[in-house]
This record gives sequence, structure tokens and C-alpha cells, in this order.
Amino acid sequence: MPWLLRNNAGLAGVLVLIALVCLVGAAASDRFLSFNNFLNVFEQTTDLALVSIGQTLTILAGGIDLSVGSLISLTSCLTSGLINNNPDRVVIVVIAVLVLGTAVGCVNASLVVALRVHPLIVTLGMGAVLQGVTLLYALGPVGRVPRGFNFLAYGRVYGLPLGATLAVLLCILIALLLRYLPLGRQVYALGDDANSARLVGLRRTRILMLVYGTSGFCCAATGLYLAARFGVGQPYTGVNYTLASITPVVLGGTLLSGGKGGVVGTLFGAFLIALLNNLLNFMDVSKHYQLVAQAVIIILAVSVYVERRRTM
Amino acid sequence: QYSGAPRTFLFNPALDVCIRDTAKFKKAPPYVIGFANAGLGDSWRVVGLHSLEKAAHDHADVVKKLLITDAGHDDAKQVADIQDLVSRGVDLLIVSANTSQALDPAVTQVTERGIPVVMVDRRVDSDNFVTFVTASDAMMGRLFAQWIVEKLNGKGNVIILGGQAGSSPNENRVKPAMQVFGAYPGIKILDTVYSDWSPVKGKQVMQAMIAKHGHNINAVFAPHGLQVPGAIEAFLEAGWKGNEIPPITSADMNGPMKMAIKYKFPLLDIDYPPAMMGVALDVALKVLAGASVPCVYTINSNIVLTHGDETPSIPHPDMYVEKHVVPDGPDDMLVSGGMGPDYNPSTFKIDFPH
Amino acid sequence: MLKLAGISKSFPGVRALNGVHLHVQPGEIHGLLGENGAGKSTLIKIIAGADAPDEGEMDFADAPVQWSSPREAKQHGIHVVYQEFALFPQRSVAENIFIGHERRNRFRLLDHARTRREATQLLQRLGVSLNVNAAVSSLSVADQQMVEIARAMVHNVKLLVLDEPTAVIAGREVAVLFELLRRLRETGVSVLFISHRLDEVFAICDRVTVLKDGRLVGTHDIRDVTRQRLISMMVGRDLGDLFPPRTMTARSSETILRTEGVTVGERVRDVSIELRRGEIAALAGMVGAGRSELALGLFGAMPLRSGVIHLAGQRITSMTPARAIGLGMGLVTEDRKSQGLAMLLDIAANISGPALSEVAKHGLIDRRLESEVAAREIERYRITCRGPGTKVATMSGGNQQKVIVARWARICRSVLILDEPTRGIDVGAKAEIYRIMRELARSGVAILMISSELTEVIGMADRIIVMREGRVTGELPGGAATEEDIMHLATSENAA
Amino acid sequence: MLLILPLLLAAGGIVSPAFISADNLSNLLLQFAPLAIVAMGQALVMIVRGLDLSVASMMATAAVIATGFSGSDRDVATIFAVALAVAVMIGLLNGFLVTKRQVSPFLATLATMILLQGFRFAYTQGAPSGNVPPLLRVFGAGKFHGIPYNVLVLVALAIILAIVLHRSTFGRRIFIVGGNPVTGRLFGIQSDLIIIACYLISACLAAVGGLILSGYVGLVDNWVGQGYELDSIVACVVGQVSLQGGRGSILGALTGAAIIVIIANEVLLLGVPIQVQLIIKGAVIVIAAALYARKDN
Ligand SMILES: Nc1ncnc2c1ncn2[C@@H]1O[C@H](COP(=O)(O)OP(=O)(O)OP(=O)(O)O)[C@@H](O)[C@H]1O
Ligand SMILES: Nc1ncnc2c1ncn2[C@@H]1O[C@H](COP(=O)(O)OP(=O)(O)OP(=O)(O)O)[C@@H](O)[C@H]1O
Ligand SMILES: [Mg+2]
Ligand SMILES: [Mg+2]
Repeated sequence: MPWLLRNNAGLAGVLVLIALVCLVGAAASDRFLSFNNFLNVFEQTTDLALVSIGQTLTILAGGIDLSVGSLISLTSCLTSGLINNNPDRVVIVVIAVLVLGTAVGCVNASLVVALRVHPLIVTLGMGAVLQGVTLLYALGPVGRVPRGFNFLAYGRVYGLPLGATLAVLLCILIALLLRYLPLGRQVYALGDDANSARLVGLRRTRILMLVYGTSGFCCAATGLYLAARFGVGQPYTGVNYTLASITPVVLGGTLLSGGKGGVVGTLFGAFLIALLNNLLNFMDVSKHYQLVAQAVIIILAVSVYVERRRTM
Repeated sequence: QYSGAPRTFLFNPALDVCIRDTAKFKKAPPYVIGFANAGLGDSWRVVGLHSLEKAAHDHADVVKKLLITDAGHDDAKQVADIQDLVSRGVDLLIVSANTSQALDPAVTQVTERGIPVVMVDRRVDSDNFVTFVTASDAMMGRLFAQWIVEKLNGKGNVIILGGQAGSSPNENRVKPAMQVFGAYPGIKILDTVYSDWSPVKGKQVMQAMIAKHGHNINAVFAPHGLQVPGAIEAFLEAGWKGNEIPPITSADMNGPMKMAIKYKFPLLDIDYPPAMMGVALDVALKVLAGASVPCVYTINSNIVLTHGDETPSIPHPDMYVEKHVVPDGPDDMLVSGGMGPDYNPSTFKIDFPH
Repeated sequence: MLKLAGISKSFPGVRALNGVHLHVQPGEIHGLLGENGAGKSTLIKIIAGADAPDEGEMDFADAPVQWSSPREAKQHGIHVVYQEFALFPQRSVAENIFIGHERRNRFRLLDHARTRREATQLLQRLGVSLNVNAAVSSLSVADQQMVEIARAMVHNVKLLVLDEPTAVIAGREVAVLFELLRRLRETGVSVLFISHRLDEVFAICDRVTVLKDGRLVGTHDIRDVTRQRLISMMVGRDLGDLFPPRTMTARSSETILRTEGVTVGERVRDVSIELRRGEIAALAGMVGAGRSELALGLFGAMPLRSGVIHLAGQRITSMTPARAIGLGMGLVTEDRKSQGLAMLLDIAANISGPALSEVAKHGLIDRRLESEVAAREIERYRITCRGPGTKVATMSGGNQQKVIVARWARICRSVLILDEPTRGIDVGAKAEIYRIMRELARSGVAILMISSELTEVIGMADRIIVMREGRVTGELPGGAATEEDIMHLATSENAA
Repeated sequence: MLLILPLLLAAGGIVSPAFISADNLSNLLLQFAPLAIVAMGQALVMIVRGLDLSVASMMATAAVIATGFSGSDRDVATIFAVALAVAVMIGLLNGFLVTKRQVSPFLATLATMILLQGFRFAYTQGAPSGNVPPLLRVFGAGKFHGIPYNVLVLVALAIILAIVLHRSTFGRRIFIVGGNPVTGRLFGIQSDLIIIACYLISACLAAVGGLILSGYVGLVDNWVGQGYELDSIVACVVGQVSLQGGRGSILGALTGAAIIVIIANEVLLLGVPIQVQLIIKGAVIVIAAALYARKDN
């Protein structure tokens, strides 16, 4: 995997920060570095990792997806509302929800193309619409998932948290697709220079469908995971993820302007955030200063390493 | 002020009251107790947290450590917090669940690991905990609604000025209230609007409602106090004389009471005492001592009313607003704190074991 | 191969093309000529499907076509190398070359090793050796141009369109490119070739079409026209001598700028030069010799790593553009799109930009005054536009260049540096810019002209400074120097 | 662009008569002012290719500061001074991160948003409490013959900012730098300083907006101004301020803010359920942007 580090100085940065947090944690509490705690943190990474992996793609392509929060809420509500404690429906609903998430992403992409409006605005609007739809479906926590479904969020397979492991597999799959599919490379090209992309005849629509579709898929996966973790879907469950999903992307070395970065960095970015929260809990830092610490980490991570100015 | 036995206990229609045996949790002190808080952000929760800290301070002899986490009203964070607290080795966990259903699996897991859980203020859906310390949301919602119905003699137009659409603290009071309103065909709900518990938004939406319905508004049902001062101001600024302001409901907040006294409009305030968080620690210690506790530990709410606004269901309030109000306290002051006269939330600091 | 009939295209306020006919035959190299703003790039965008015509018909490969996107044109075998490039700066050279035509292995997945290998081979055929893993943004403009050309060879083109491909490359690269074009011609590929350099047109084209003001002037076999005839077709009048006579009279002995051991950026090392009032000095060298970096360093746009600049009597070790401007210096950069112009603003704002205080009172801009100033410059430099309020983004390349020159010429009192000032400029405008340079020199300004066109260097310079690999390798007197002398200093290993 | 306003007002009046009542219009103005003030700052930042997500957090912080003193008019000057001092620090921090450390504006201001939130929570111990001075209440909610005082503040600020942005050399430099920072540098403009100044102005305007909002009810929570960060961005986009920088106007920002406030009020008056309100809001955002966004070529 040398290509992982070669084009991604940010990834190195996030690994250094993770090491740093571990050092501080080891000093703060002897329970912090235990394998069990590590597994806990790994498990706690899942939701943020899932949504951020999708977000990475939209950002790589020069866009952004601000509808993720509402889409997560919608999919989690639909999951528990439709399954409604009936184990027989699990498979069909899971498939349906994943398809729906992907479809919503594709609608985002189509709107960006058809209306020629900046994705920030399109997805912001879509976010409001989806929140409305979610509330139309459920004004409060809705339905229930069967006990066994919780296994997705709390279960351990060969000692590893199931959901988190699936998220890692998804991440690796997407990383490989980005690297080995022509369309994957073209995601980077589009993010790098949209006008050049048009002139050389790249299919913008198709690329956007891919990235926003993937983002939608990841949101649906997050929605499923949250429904499993909470046992129920709620209309506001995803609200925080809209902005939160950006941070791991950037921590992982993806440029917000697009064209450079990758999903593996994002995965570590999400892990860093979960680890940081865990450390601050262990150190009894109050929530107020946890926010401060998070902000400082973000600033440190993205501002210490400054890329040489490209022009002059 | 009411000081009798808990009404919910006395008035409980069930033949038996559920009592939980906690012998299996008996443990010798000192204890490490964890508190997974849903979050802070409004004065009610701040005062509640302080009362918990005070209780820990008072029991420093048996409490070795009180570990507190704050989820910032984020379910995912609270689940993680609970896991982290368990990792850190607590003997008992107090949880104020951000969402009753969502925290259920996490709390259930803790219970299944043999760690006793005491819920406070907001419970989880299942019964997978030892006991729940609370005041009754349903009682508040119903009583608010019943009072409005009786004030209007069963006929009139009501605005529902809610908190956040779909959130459980809102629905837990609005739903029971709607059942009451639903029983009276003469009561018409003009509009249901949401303030997201923001005083600013509360005023904005109320101004729009007044512009739309004018004097057709006969009463305002607000399940919480935060949005009420803005609503009252909206009436005043729309030129309503003080006593024209329709009956309105509120909880815990000083401001509406001050205004009700000044402008002489009907106000029903039912407190939801934050002191329940301190009570939760007392109950937790009982559990760890192996003493039996009731399955639900409901503490009393004060029912506070303006003079002359008694109705058949509230013939005698626990007290009248003049007695409850803190005349020179700020509008957003919590009158139901129970932390003593010298207490000031912004300067409060107490030494407790952590 | 390609047949255009009655093509018209208007932009708000401009009729860029007016009933243009063009016929490119299979296996010919067809030159497209015209002054700046004649409509060449616009025509090409229409051929490429990047813009739709308002009127007219287009036939390609004997069938009527109407492109809905560049992609469609590409699929039919049209490849365009745009004047402004269509590259992906953060991606590698290899990726840029094969974008849209990725090299795959037998599982239909990307084959990175093969991509790199074939990219290297392609570039070798073009006679350039580049690290194919390097990001395109790290390349010089010339190398970027070669990447663009390499891209054209990736797939089967029927019609290759090159919009001023030679504007940024020189000598050997041009020769390689022409060799390549001839080979393509033999295989039946048609080439549409745009250039302002008539020598090149005569060297390679079979037929030429001339546009003027959006109209077709005519199409001729190259053997039937002379240089003078082409120029008058383009300009509509006869031009005298391209280079105005040298007027050494104004040249004084006063040194206005002197550098000592200036080191800038990655390659400029230890440069010590002198400029005197009233002279035109040329900075010559091979592409990548570091001339542009030196210019940016002198102007303060890139930090001086070491060395001293003496300018207008001051000793400066850390220069900034503000300070340079304050001391009467100006810089016409080589890349007008990304550096020289405030693209979203109008001509007036672009001209007043560096000297805002001149058109402002108490911090507030006097719009009337600003317009008047701009109108004067528009007239002086015969800038084609609809007035001072024209957005520069909508102007043709040559007219944009005139705006930049006008801006600096107006306020420059000590030294004016012009980096490739006539790149992409038609002969008429070229003559005008030469005239302006002379005029400025006569008024006592020292001019440093960076140019890769040796005829221009020899024709204009009073003194020629030659750089190689970031160092000054020698100086030659103007007028007497030959191209060989310059090339010797620019390439020879054992020069001073 | 401006044409849409009378159209919207007329349409509003037709679908719900209460809309054009004097009271309602005056309340609309009252709600319009704080958003408009913030949107103007947002516009400046967007013109220099930025984005300021920290405005809402800045507003809440200023509002919390407003309750941090005795609550009497004596302290108003101090409140302004402290709030503006914090705003200056935040503006400088945003500007510093964006220019000197090349952090993307989205992320830099997201970080300062969280940072401010943390410090605010720490300062209030979780929930603010205290009284807002009567003078601020006048500026937040008071009216003079139906014209809210805060609109007067807005008008004054808007005139100053419009002159600064569209007439002054500083404003011209903002457009040059926003269009292309490299060109700005070659023009001898200290691009970094211009950009920092824009963030600074945005933060200060947010502080003023927060103080005004604190006086609107006189009650302050930790979330005063919540949603204004996105609303102000939407207002700018609807008002043709380019997300790519280099283009925009004060008038545009004001118009965008007005459109948002009018639509929010109209759906409330129509008694549209909250779900549908959200759907309408989302659709309007996208459609307005599609109608008004210049087709950048
Ligand atoms: N997008 C546009 N909007 C408005 N006018 C335009 C636009 N693009 C080109 N023009 C105008 O169309 C005319 C032709 O421009 P074009 O770029 O085709 O000229 P050109 O022949 O390529 O010139 P040059 O040799 O300088 O590159 C010019 O007057 C130019 O100002
Ligand atoms: N802004 C920049 N960023 C990164 N590298 C640069 C930059 N400018 C120049 N370079 C590098 O420095 C080298 C020297 O380029 P420079 O433009 O100074 O040479 P030059 O002699 O002026 O050539 P040219 O004829 O192309 O202008 C280029 O090949 C390029 O790789
Ligand atoms: Mg051209
Ligand atoms: Mg150069």
C-alpha cells in the first residue's frame, strides 16, 4: 500500500495525531490502552466513518453533500418503521433502504447537473426537503428493530465489532474502486478542474451520479447502523452528521477544494475523532472543553502542514 | 407548598405498587458512580447537574468517585459515553437518556452486564434498569390542557406552541394534552407551531400567529417555559392590553410569572423539579446498599397558579405565583431549583469526589 | 473531412462569427489565421462542441452533425488542444495524458504500470523527457503544452485542432511537433492549425483560411499567397516594418536597476544584472531557464532567497509588489489568465488596479475619472471592445494582453518587465506593442523583455542577457547578435 | 433580481391577507434586520472566496455577553466593547487560518464555530442566565411608528457597507482579490490583509446581529442565531453573491435575506404543517438559486 501514503501527506498527519492521543491516553489512565477500549473506540467510529466515506467522494469530485444528515434520519426512520419488529422483513427493508439512499444521491446529482446550481445549495435544499419528508413519515421515534438487528451495531465477530468491520471493508472497496476504475480516476479529474473535464469529454453526469450515489448509499448504511444501535429510527437522528462528516474527510488529507485525497485517510480521521472523544472522557474533561479540544485538533491537523503555494 | 407523600404514589390506580428488590447489587462502599448526562444547554439541566454534584458532595463518605459525561444531546455520543463509563469500571450508572428508545439497547447491555442502572428525568423504553427517578410529563401535559379547557368552558381556540417537532421531551407532554383537547369538541386547535425551545423563535412564530388569528386566539398551550416569555411579549407588542392576554401555560421559568403578575393574565405553571437529579444519587446509594426501591420514583411537581384562575380540576394550587416568583431574579431563572436561597447557577462550584 | 457553412455566433454585444465557411480536406494541414479577436478560438469551440453556433451547418466525415457536448465531437474523432489548455493540475502527467482513455488490464481495471510506461513512450516520441508521475502543476507552461499534445496522440483522431500550440514552446519542440503533424497528415488525419507566427504557417500548412472581425476573408493554397498578402488579409492594410527603428538617443548611462547575487525560487541562482534608463534589454534563454522566476523575484511576487536589488536609488533585500509598484516598476506576466487579469472585472478596473489611489479621493473611487483614464488607453492601444465597462473575461486573448500592457505602461516610471509580451498576439498588435516599448524606453523607462522568440529578441533589444539553468551565462549587444550567438550561450555547457 | 420582492409581497398578500397587515410587515422588518446584517458580512467573505460558518456561534456568544453584566443600561457600552473584542479575535483567527495557514474557509470557520461554542458553554456553565439591558431591548424589539429601531441600524450599516464595497478602493480590492488572489498580489495588494478584513467585518456584524437578537426577547440561550449561518449563505446565493468569489453586492445580500424572511413568514401564516414548511423551504432554496444563479461560463 505505498500509494496510500505517497499522495497523501495528510494521512501521515492523522496517524501522527492518533499516536499522540494514544500517548496522552496511556499517561492518563491504564485502562485507556487496553484492547477492549480500543475495540470500543473502533465500534464508536462506525457511524461517522460510514457517512464521511461517502462525503469524501463528493468532496473529491469538487462538490459537497449537505443532505447527509437528513438522509440518515430518513433512512433510519424507514428502517425501523418498515421493519417494525418483524424479523422477516429485515432483508428486504435493508435492501430497499440502501437502494433508496443511493437513489436520493442520484437525484442530488441530477439536480446539480440539470439546474446548474452549486452542489452546496442543491444538497442544502435537498436536506431541508428530506427532513420534511422524514417528519411527514414520523413525528417521533418510529417502529422498532428486532433484537437480533442490534447485532449489527453491538455484535462482535471473531472479537471484532461487526459494524465497524463492515465499514472498513466498504472503505477498502471504495478505495480500490477509486484507484482501479477509470470512473474512479475521473472523480479526481473532475474535482481538479471541472472545465477541463468538460473539454476533454468526461461524463460529468455519470461521475456525479457515482459520487452522490455513493454518498447516498453510505448515508443509508449509516441510517441502518444507527437504527441498529438505537433500536429505533428517529427523525432528527442524523442532524449532527451534516457538518460532522466533513471533519474526518479533511483530517484524512482530502482537499476541500477537491481533486486530491482519499477514503482511507477519512477512515483514520473518523477514528481519530472517536479516539479523541474517548480520551477526553477518560480524562474527565468537561463537554465544554471537549468542544474546544476538538476544534484545536482540527485546526492543528489542517494548518500545521501547509502545502507549498502552487502559484508563485 | 405541597409536602405530602408523592401524589402519583397515593393516587396510583394500580392495586400493587411495583417495588424492586436490589439485594443482588449490594456492595460495600466506597462506590464509583457514573452519570451519563444527555446534555446541558438550558438552565434546567444545569441546575439539575448542580444538585447531583451537591448530593455527591454530601455523600463524599461513601462515594469515591462520581464520573460525569455529557453527550451534548447526541444519542450516538451518549451511547459511546456509556460504553466509556463502563470501560472505566463504574459500580452503578445513572443515566438521563437523551432519547428514550435510542438509548435502550445501550442501557440494556449495561444491565445485562450486571451493572445497576438508575434512570433520571428521561428513561429508556424497556424496563431494563433498576428504577426511574422522575416527575410526570404526562401529568403536566394533561393538567395544562384540562386547565385550559376549563378556563374556556370547553369552547375556544388554542395555539400549541411546542418545542421541537418530533422530540421526546416535547411529545411526552403534547401527546397527553392532545388526548384531553380531543375529548372536547368545542376546543379548536388553530395552529401547532414549534419554537425549538428558542425564546427568539418562540416570539417570531407567536407574532406570526397573532398576525394571522388576532383576537381569535383564546389560549396558548406551551409544554415548556423557555418559549413562553417571547410569546407573551408578542401579545404585548401587538397591542394587547395585559389582561387581554389569553390563558397560557408554562413551566419552571421566572419570567412568565413576573409578567403574569405585572399584566394580570391567567397563567398555570407546573414545575418539573431539577432536584430530581440529586434525588437520583440518593436512590443510587440505596440500590448499592441493597435496599428495595420503587420501580418508578416520581417526585412531586409544584402546581402554581395566578389568583382567580382556579378551575374544578385545580381548585387549590400548591401555591400562587406571587409566592413562587423571584421578583428581582432574571427572566430565565429557574424557580424550581431547590438549591437554596444563595444559589447562583453561573457561579456555583462545589467540591465533589471525581 | 470538415465542412462549415454559414456559421454565426454572437455573444452579448459582440458578433464573434458571421457566416463563416470553412472546408478542411482529409489529410491536409489547414492554417487558420486572423487578428486577435477575429473569432478563431470561438470557431474552434464550435467545431469541438464546447459552444453551439447560433446559425449554420456543420458536416463532419461527410455527414451533417450537431454536437451537444465536447464529448460527442471527441467520439467522432475530433481532438482539440485548446489555447488555454484543458489539464488537471493536481493529477500526474500520465493520468492527464490518458484521462478519458484509461489504459486497462485484462480485468478491465486500470493498469497503472502500463499507463506510466505508455505515457513515457509517448513523450519520448515527442522528444521530451518528463517524470510521468509528477503533477502537471509542477511543469512549465511549455511542458504542459507538450502534455496536451501527447494527449492528442492517444487515440484515433480524424481531425486534430491546435489553437496556438507554438505560442509557448520553442525551437526543438516546435520542430518535433511539426514532424509529428506531417506524419499524421500522411496517415490521412486532418489538422487545423492556428498560429500568429507566419513562418510556421508557411513551413507546415497546405492551405490557409483567414478570418477578420468574425468574417471569412478567404481560403488559399499556401503556395498562392505571400507573407505580405497574408498580413494585409488579416490586418486589412499594409504594415510597414514590424520592428520600429532603434533610437539609442534617449538611452542614458544612468543605471536604474542593479541586482547583486539574486537567488529566487527553485532555480534562479546568483543573478547580477544591470538595467539602464532608456534601454530595452532582452532576457533570452531556453524554456525553463528561470527567466520568469527572476522576473517574479525582481517584482517581489516571489521572495528573494538571497541577494540585493538596487532600484531607483534604494537598496532592497526584501521586495514586495507594492514596493516595486511604488518605485515605478511594472510586470507583464506570461500567464494572463491566471495571473495578469482580474477576469471578473471590467477594463477600467483592470487598468486602474495597481494605481487605485490615482482615481480615488478620500478612499472613494471616482468612476468617471476611472472610465476616462481607461477610454484614453483603449484608444491609444486600439483595444477592440465596447468601452471601459467591457468585462475582460469576454475579450480575446490579444486584446486582454493589450489591457495588461496598457495598465503598466501608464504608471511605470522606472522599470517595466514584459514576460513573453507578444505571446498569442497577432502581427498588428505585435507591431503596436513594439512601438509602445520603444516609446516607453524613449521616455526614460528601462525595459526588460523576456522572450523565447529570437527574431523578436534580435529585432528589439539594445542588449541581450542570456540565461541558462537559472544563471546568467552572458551578454550580447543588440543589433549585432545572431541567433546562433544566443543559442550558444543558452545551451552551451562551457559558456561563461 | 430586485423585482422579485414586490412580486413576493403581492403574492403573499393574495394568499394570506394577514401577510400585508401593517403589524405583520413591521414584524417582518424586525426579523429581517438581524439576518440581513449577518448576510452582508457573509457576502463580503463570500466575495473573497470564503465562507463563514462561525457567524451563528458568534451571534450566540455576543448574546451571552449581553446577559453577562448587571442588566442595566450603564453596561451597554461595555457589552458592545466586549462583544466586538471577541468578534475581532474570532475574525482575526478565521482570517489568519484561511490566509496564513491556508485552511479551507469551510473548515476554519467550522473549527472556530466549535471553539466559540466550547468557550461559551464553559463560560455559562451550560446555560446562560441574566438580564439584557433595556437599551438593547429597544434596539432588538422597539419600534418607532412601526419602524423597528433595528432596521435603522441595518440601514445605516448597509449604506456604509455598500459605499465601502462598491465605491471605495478597499471594496475594489476586495473584488480584485476575490476574483483572483494572484492578480491581487501582482497589483501590489496585500491580499491576505483584505481577506482577513472581510472575516473581521463578518464577525463584527455577526456580533451586532447577536446583540440585536438578544434584545429581541430579552432571553438568551446558547443557541441564539442558530441557523443563521446557513440562512445567511443561502441569502447570499439567492442574492447572486457567487460561491466562487469575485461577484456579489450588498443589495443582493439584502434581497436574499428579505426573500428568506418573507417565505418563512408566509408558510407560517398559511398554517402549512412543519413538515411541508421544510419541504417548501428546501425547494425554494434550490429553485431560487437556479433562477438567479448566473450561468457561470
Ligand atoms: N464568452 C464570451 N462572451 C462575450 N464575448 C466573447 C466571449 N468569447 C469570445 N468573445 C468575443 O468574441 C470575439 C472572438 O474571440 P476569440 O477568442 O474567438 O478570438 P481569437 O481569434 O481566438 O483571438 P486571439 O488570437 O486573441 O486568441 C472577441 O471579440 C471576443 O471578445
Ligand atoms: N509558480 C510556479 N510554481 C511551481 N513551479 C514553477 C512556478 N513557476 C515556475 N516554476 C518552475 O520553474 C521552472 C522555471 O520556469 P520559468 O517560467 O521561470 O522559466 P522561463 O525561462 O521563464 O521559461 P518560460 O519560457 O516557460 O517562461 C519551470 O519549468 C517550472 O517547473
Ligand atoms: Mg484565441
Ligand atoms: Mg517564463
